[in-house]
Amino acid sequence: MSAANILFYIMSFIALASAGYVAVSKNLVRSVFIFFVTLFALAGLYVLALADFVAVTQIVVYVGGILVLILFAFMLSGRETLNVLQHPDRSVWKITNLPALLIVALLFIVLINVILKTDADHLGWISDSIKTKNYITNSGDMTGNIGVNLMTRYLLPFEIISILLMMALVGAAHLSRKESVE
Amino acid sequence: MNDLLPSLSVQLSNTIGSLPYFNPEIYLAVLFLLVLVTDLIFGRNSAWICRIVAVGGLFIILFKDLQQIGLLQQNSGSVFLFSNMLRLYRTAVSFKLIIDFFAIILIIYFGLDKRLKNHAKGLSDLYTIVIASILGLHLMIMAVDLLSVYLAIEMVSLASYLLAAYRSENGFSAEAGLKYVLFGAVASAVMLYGISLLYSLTGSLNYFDGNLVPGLIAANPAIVSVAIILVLVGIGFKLSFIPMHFWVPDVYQGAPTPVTAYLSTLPKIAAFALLINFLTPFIFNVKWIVFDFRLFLSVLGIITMIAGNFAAVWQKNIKRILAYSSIGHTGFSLMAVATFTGQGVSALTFYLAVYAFANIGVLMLASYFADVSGAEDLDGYKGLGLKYPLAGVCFVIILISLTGLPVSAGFNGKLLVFSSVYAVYEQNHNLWLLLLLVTGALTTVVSLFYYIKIPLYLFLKKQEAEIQFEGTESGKWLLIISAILAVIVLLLGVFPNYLVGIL
Amino acid sequence: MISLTNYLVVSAILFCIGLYIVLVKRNAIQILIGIEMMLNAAILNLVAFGKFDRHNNGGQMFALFAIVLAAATTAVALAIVLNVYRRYKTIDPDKVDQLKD
Amino acid sequence: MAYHALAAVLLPLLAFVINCFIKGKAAGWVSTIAILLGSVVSIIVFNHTFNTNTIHVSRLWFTIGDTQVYAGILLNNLSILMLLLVNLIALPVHIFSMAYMGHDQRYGRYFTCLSLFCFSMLALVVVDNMVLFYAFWELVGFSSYLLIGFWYKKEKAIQANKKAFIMNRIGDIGLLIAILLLYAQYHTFDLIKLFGQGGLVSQSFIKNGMWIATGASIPAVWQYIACGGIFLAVCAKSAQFPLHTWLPDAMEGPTSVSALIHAATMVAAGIFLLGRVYPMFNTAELDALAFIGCFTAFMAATIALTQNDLKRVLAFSTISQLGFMVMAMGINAYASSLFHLVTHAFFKCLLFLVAGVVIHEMQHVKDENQLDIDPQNILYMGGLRKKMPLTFIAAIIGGAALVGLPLTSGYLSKDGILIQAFEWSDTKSVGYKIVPIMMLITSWLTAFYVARLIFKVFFGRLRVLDVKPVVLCHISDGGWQYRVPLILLSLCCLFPVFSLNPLLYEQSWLFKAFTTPDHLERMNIYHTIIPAGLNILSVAVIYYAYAVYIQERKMLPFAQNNWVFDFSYNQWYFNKAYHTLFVKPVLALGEGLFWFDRKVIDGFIQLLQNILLWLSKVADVMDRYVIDGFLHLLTAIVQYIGNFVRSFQTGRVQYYLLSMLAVIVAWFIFKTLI
Repeated sequence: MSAANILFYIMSFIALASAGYVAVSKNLVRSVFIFFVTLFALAGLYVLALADFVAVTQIVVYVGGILVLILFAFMLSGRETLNVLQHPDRSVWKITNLPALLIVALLFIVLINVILKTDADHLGWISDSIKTKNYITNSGDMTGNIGVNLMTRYLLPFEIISILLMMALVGAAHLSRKESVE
Repeated sequence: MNDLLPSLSVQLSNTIGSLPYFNPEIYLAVLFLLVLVTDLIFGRNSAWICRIVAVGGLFIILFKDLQQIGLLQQNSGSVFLFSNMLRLYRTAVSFKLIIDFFAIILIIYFGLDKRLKNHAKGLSDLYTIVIASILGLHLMIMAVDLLSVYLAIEMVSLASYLLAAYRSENGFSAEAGLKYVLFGAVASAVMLYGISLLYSLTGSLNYFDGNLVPGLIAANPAIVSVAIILVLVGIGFKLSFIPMHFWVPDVYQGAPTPVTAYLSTLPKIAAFALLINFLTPFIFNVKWIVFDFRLFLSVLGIITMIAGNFAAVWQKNIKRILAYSSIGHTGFSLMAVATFTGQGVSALTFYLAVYAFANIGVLMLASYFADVSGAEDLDGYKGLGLKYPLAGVCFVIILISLTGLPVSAGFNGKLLVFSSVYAVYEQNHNLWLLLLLVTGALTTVVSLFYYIKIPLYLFLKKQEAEIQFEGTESGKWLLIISAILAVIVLLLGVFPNYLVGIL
Repeated sequence: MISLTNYLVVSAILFCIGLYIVLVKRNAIQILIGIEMMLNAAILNLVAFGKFDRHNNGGQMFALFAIVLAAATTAVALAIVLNVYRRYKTIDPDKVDQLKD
Repeated sequence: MAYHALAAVLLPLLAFVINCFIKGKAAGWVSTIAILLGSVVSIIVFNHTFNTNTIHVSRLWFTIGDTQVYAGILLNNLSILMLLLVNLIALPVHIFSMAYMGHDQRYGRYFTCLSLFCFSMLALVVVDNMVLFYAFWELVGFSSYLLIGFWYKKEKAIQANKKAFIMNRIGDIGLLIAILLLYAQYHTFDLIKLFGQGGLVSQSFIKNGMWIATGASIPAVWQYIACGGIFLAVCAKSAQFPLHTWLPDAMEGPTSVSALIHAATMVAAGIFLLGRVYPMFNTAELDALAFIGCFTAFMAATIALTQNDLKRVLAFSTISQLGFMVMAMGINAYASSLFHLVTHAFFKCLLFLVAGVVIHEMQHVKDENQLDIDPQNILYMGGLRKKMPLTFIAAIIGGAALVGLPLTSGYLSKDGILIQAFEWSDTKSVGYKIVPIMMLITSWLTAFYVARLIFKVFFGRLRVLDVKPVVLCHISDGGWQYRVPLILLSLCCLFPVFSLNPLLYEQSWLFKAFTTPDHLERMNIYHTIIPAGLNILSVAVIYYAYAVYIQERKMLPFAQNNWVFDFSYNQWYFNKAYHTLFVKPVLALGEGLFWFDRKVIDGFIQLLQNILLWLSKVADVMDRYVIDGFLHLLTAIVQYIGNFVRSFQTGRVQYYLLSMLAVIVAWFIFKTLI
């Protein structure tokens, strides 16, 4: 068992355990902060998959952007929500959650079943890419690669997403603007 | 330094070569910026300027779409753009024409609805969002790469969430937005997971000429069908077929009426183009046996038709009726998709265009009645037809078209779909196609039950309490436009060739 | 070398946890967190398999776009949630049910 | 000539459009003048083209796939005749309506709808392809829907028009299926190409379980389905069993509408359709048609015996007569069927207008005296003969024609059908004899209920007096708008319009126009014995009705009016003749025979009456529970599924997501299990 493997197991354990905690936690604010941990652990997993740039983006956008946004949302929606939400009236193991649990469990079984049936490491295209050396190595500098790709092959999505973000900005700003413009 | 450098020049020339085929979208992007800047410069009073800019720009884009027809004819009818991100072909141009045309009508309509007009924060942001969403719709129509598909769907979805929640001072609008965004975000997450599985199995995102289809054929069928269904969840969310339809009635009811008109037509039409694009490589690969799309679509179509139409019978709110009926129409359109023939696709475009005409018209009239009398439920419609005969007659004509009775465009649409399905059935005697035909005919009859209810209330029931009626300037325009739509629906019923010729 | 099946399994578990959060939490913001988890599960898959796609780099690029899109969706969703809070004084989606049959 | 026909069709449309924009009394004139002009034009068309060649003008309409659909006008004997008929029936009805609807608030709308109906019916008659045919078929249904529900404040009217519409929709599906199947098989919608002489349909045949046409063969079952679809369409439009129940209910509309639509034109559309697609049917299918028609005719006649609503009696008689026509189609008496269609249109329209006048006057009486009676109930009527002599004469002529008494048009057409029915059954096995025999019985039943109706309404005394002894009674025939249509239609019910020979149906021009000459020989004894036997017995039945309804009244002390006495005198005279002819030679039996006559024959007749009563009750139960029950079942299914779908719409988004995932997971599990 290599160091990478051990790291992988540790990271995945942290990620899954913290995610599980988010799922069962009754305390809202705590669960948001635990979600930080999940995201960091996932970033670690991305690094293990040799996607440094994605990992960095994950931390910058998710942890720096999304979670902060979520916290802001809490603040903006006023203290009383927080108070209300601090004491959720439903426990996770309540009977009303049973259907959801059942469905998710069934889905999980299906997914695991099909995943295990698939020999992911020996798929045709993976063998091909190993043969043609079309895989990312530990030493390779992928950031430059990503930069070139963004400007060539993925130019269209890159440009489109800028418009998309602009639109989302306009819309979100409109929605959260105070009404008393008069 | 980089192993991509050798291919750089090829990539760049590919990108530059794609630009001429990307004219309408470039103009759209420019238009988006123009509207945005207008909004910023003119501030609070910019709504009508934005509207003029948007409509004018869309006319130019419509013209650019038409130019693409000629451009395509020089290039064997199908071009791949931007490293196979997009595929431009004749049907895509037809879809774009439909989208842009109705977008113009809708943008005019947005400014005429009284409630939307009274929105305190103004409408200029709305136009910005709509223009961006039209760009997304264009991409949806042409996308052949899972990345561009996902991006386009997200773009349209985001715009739709914003539009649904646009009247932020109204509780219903906010609620509709919340339901829409939660449902949509989950659907898109599920779809993304499906895409990630497809990518895992094939290492390719492009389903037209990449390794995707062959890779899937080689992989384990169980996981392939799981992944494909997960992807179809995302597409189904836009199409709103069963069981991805749950958001439809609530959102259609809660959203501002013009937005309902938008949601029920444009994204749906574009999603059909996307679905066709997505299915094509699978259908025409003879080795593809993992997943029977025809069976899948037929079952979905049948269930969707039945559920949508049957549930609509028991509704009281006019927008809910139309919401369920639009689910029913989705089922009917799936029938045309299940043919997998050129005839089926052309029948589909005709049907969708006609549906858009009728649905926008009907919602305009709903807006009109809501404006003049505040009526939103069937009970409120009692006797309104006698008070407003022109609006009532237009309503009836458009409903006839939605039902598919002759002589109306809707009848021709249904006839085209039926005949295209039958043509396929005649060749392969597929039981499911027959069932589709039967269900289509039966649900058409059922649809009559609820469509006929509206004229019944409009003309044949009497209003118990006198209510205050008021006429408005914008109401007049609404009436004029919907009358024009009604006339078009009738004309297309008599001369369907004109529309078929364009599409 | 880490087996790709491991990645798939981890992502499947994460996906299911996210889904569970979405289904049972009585708070729109927590539901959004669940959705983020589902998205991250997908991203994990993309990234893990993107390793073998050096040339096109499809997986990693897709992951980047997905992250950015998730940010945009979250921003819009939060704006809507705030609006709902203003109207209903709650963000429990179960209690926001004026529109129904 | 095609353009003349087109003008005749478009005139009502023009009236419709004009009426949409004008208000007030002018609407009636606009519509009536349009129909008047249309009638003139159609008479011209008729004169020029009837019995000459077929005229067919068409233009390219649109293209579906590779098939080009043409739109055009097809004028052959059938369509020219119908064109004329519809116009000629519509004209008096329009005139009549101007007075009849004169006090209605929505006078203008009435004529608007009426013009729309006339337009769609006329267009239905002349179009040359199945697509247009279907379109106008629907439009006819739609406009009749508007007219039935015209008095929308009456809850019953709303129910009735809904019922009519749904029933008609069932037929429409049948027609649509048939059209699509025909298109699938022959790749054309054109009526001439399909059903013309030597057309595609006549060239196709069924062999070894395959339906073979030029260039295509599909399993024969499709042919049966196509024919079944047409049957269904005919049954719905022409109110044949089992889709007949809408027609009596449709009487909730204004009486003038009933006269036009539910007696003369719209219901004729089904027969017209049969006439158009006639070459499609093979022998077995024609037999089925004959049995359906025969059964309907008989059943409706038995029901008509016990009805007390004036319009309902007529409605059932319409169903019964339509049954005659369908049966005639089934027994290959194509010409007679159409002949009967025409004559029936006139006399039934006449009878309905009579009913309209009577009801109008009864309503008048009711309003004037503030009585709580149903103006349509014949039990309150009686003795109207003197107050409204013209109406009475018209009713007598119409009734005689309906019964088929000699010298009327009904005699010519109906007896022709019966004769041919007997001839037809001779070529078949014994079991088929039931058809002509049933028809014969039906004819007698017809005589009975017509007689009953007329006796109840016009003879005896005004039974309103039972409710309130002193009533103001200002009853008359009404203005010229009432008189002119009645006179016109009465004239059209007499034999000279159709044939110079009052007794031989073969010699009428109308019959000749649809048959080949060799058919005209009087081949066998049927031609003499049936009309004679039929009519003699019909008269006997009428007499019996008279005995039941009038004689009984003699027992009542204050019924000793002159005319009652007169009639009792006649009865006596009749009895005497009866005795002279039959009883005297066996005078030995004397009082015994008289006793026999009283007890056994009357008893037998009583029994017969009871059986018929029972039958009509069964038919009624069938209507109510089986057929309406079927509709209820359909509604229940729609309700169940609809509510099932709706039950998920709880308004809670997470519940939606859960449901969605449940379906998806179920699909996965289903996939993996299989």
